[in-house]
Amino acid sequence: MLQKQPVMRKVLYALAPIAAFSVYLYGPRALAVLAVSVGVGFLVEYLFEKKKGGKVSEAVFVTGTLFALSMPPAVPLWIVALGVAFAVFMAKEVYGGFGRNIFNPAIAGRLFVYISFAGVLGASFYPAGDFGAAAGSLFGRPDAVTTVTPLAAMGAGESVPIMNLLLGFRSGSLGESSVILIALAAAYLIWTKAAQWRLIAATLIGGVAVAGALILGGVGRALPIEALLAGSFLYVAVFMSTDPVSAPKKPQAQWLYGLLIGSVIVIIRTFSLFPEGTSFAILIGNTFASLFDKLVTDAAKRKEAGK
Amino acid sequence: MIPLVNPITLFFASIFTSNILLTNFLGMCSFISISKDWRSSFGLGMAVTFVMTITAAVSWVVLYYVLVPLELEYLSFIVFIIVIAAVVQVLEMVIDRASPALYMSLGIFLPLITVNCAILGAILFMQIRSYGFVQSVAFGAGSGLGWWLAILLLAAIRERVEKAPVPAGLKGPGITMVTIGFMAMAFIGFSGMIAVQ
Amino acid sequence: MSSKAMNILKENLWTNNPIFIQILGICSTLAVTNNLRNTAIMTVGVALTTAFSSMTLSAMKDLIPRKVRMIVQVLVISFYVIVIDIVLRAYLPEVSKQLGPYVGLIITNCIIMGRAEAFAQANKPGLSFWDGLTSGLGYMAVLMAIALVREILGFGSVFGLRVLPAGFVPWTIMIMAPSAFFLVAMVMWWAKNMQAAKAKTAAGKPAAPAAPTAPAKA
Amino acid sequence: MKLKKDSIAYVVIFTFVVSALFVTLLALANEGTKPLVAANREFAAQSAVLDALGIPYANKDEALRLYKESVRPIEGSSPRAYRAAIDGREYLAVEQTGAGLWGAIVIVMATDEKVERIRGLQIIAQNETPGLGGRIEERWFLDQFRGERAGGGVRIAVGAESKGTGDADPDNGLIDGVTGASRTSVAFETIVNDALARARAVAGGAK
Repeated sequence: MLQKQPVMRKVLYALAPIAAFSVYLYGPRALAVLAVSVGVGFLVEYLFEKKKGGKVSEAVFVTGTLFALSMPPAVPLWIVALGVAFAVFMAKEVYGGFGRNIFNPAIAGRLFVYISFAGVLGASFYPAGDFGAAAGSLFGRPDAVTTVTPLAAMGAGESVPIMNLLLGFRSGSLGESSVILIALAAAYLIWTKAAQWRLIAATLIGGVAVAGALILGGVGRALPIEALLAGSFLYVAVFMSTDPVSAPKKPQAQWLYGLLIGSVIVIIRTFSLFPEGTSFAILIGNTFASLFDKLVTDAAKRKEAGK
Repeated sequence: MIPLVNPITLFFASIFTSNILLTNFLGMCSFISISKDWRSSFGLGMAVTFVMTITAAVSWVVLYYVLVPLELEYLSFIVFIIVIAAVVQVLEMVIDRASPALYMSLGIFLPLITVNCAILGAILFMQIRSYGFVQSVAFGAGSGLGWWLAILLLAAIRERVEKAPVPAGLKGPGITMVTIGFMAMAFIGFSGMIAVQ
Repeated sequence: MSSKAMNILKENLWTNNPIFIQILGICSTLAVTNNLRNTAIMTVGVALTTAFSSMTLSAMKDLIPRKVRMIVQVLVISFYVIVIDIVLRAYLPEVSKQLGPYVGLIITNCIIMGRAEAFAQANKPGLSFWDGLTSGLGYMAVLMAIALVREILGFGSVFGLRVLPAGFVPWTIMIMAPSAFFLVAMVMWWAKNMQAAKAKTAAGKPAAPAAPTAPAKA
Repeated sequence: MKLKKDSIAYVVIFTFVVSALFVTLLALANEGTKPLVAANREFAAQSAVLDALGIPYANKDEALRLYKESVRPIEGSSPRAYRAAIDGREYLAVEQTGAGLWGAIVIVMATDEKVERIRGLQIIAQNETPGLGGRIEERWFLDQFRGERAGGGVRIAVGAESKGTGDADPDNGLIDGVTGASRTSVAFETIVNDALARARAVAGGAK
């Protein structure tokens, strides 16, 4: 009943160390979030596919894991279940299942809960380290310990030690923590051709270029360049922008897509009322993906005709 | 009293942060039936932008130089519809004379526009928010461009979705509504981006 | 009630409901569906306008020259909408203030012109009135259902009265635009499935008018 | 008799007659309701001032009477400002207009004589999105301003900070914003603070 998907398997391998590290940082709570997310996601897809007589795709495990790792550690489990159910149902199955979705399901689900429950999620961060002991609770939902995420701190003009960002000892969503682990995952995915290097590169270039331009332009609200190491910028660049289904297919379109995502992330972080813009940027990228493909194809055709 | 909204800000706000289609739901009918086809979407979007900018300007003049002095504001709905119809008609004639090529790509969509609620909507918003002339034109142009952008994006996506094995009950308009929903969700990200001064 | 009137009722409420079959006319009202009261007022306005303008146009149909038919239709529709606007401003100033430009947008509601073209053109005034009214009711039913879901989940209330316990966390997205699109899609899906199921059980009879996927008219 | 429906004369006459008929009817309806609409507008303006000052009234007539009795418009002030005595204490009320998300928002805000605390706040006009920004007119939102300390200005919480249910503490100068309508909330904050500045000026003798 399971559809074999080697590429998705590789993404899962790449995610495994990050998930394990999140358990080290936040304790059993991280495991619970992962379990609920993957379990509910699988169940929704199973019920839908059973009716249709189709098979459950391995991609649903990727969606579940990606969604779980993008949640803050103390997120109420019912929100996890709701978000992942929306993701698999509305963003994927309704479009005809794996390979047909226009929007990245994990991101669609995350935005659904992020927009709906901004207050609850914003109060669900707790300090990282020692299997959740830092929060004083190994099991159950720790009391809302107010911690400031590095991105919020930089927004308020404080500086954050870079070493903590690289190693991941900082509060934030479960999987976005360690820059080093994410970089290793990226290397593995590119090496095994499970991810398109162009997409990652373009996203990074877009982000760095716009962030640099804002700083050089003397924009008062511009965040320091280290801000790209904080929040979920890298996590999204490596795992979300590379989703082969929702990204464009043509190389030039992929460059445009990545650049758009990277720059929109920085622009939203800097100017909008939302502190983090990565999910919106991916969804905006998904919205433009088909148009980019279309424009590139048309341009190629016109060139052909011109010859 | 003219509100202190910067026309440039208004222009960008009406394209991105408060897209007339994605947040105000205006112009859905022609949007859904036309967006199936890429070329038509392009032409219709262009025509809408054109007509919206011009009617915003004309309606503003008619409203503040004719209706208000004569205390006939209660007739504004009818007058606006007539203005739209007249602008569309004149435009059709002008384009036909001036450029047959443009007429082929744009002219055929003009009659569709009279019944596009986005245009009347933009004018009614302009009236009720008491915009000045420059603000009205900026708002009209921005709303038109925003509509154009939305229909182009949707048309490109629909080419892909039409081939997908979507559940029978959702085929066509249903899945299109879901797609527009996600587009609206993405555009929420821009909110708060352009602080109206 | 004559069987013809009964048929029209059934058609407009279910088998040919303006929203889930033809997705007509959602523009003017969808924006206010995060609140039941505003939705109720808007949809009643649409139903009344459709009913009266269908009736008027049907009564006038032998007099209207072909060339200016569209213009006359728009004129009649605008007339009724302005009447509604004036009534709201005089007797329900609060509501009029809240709905703002959306009342005027009823004019461009495609259902009204659609019924005037498709039905009033060929039928007697009384029947046209009934057709317009029931079309409006079909429209109302769908939008009220959507507004109900949005208000309950978005605010925890129904018609402004709190119905969910204080511990309930409101779903902000339900107040915002995307949810309206998702819910319209879900309603259409449900309705089409129901109709398809019915068509299957009623096999043998000449097939019921299959749900046309192409929207009728811009 | 068979009319020639497509002759030009008929088309012109028909269109003219029909338009004239409908427009006349509308003009009649409009004229007939004009006094009522004007009365509504006046009542809306006066009741807003009463609401802001926290003077309760049971019906329209009582509102008009109370307004006459206790509110004294400051002569020559523009935008309008008022003084009022309630239970022997003096209060100020000022009107303030500012840019909202889409258009002008007009409020009337009442404070004590020294502008230390806000007495109340009411909205006269706004064009924000119904159900989103438009919710600034709702009771729970406006009631937060009642008695709020005004010394350091007020701040409206938006985004994750906002609970969307109202902030009960009158001493923190903090108001809970409308969920999903961050930009309207931000704009509203500016308008309220401008109104406070104006009230201070009025308290100092300005018009």
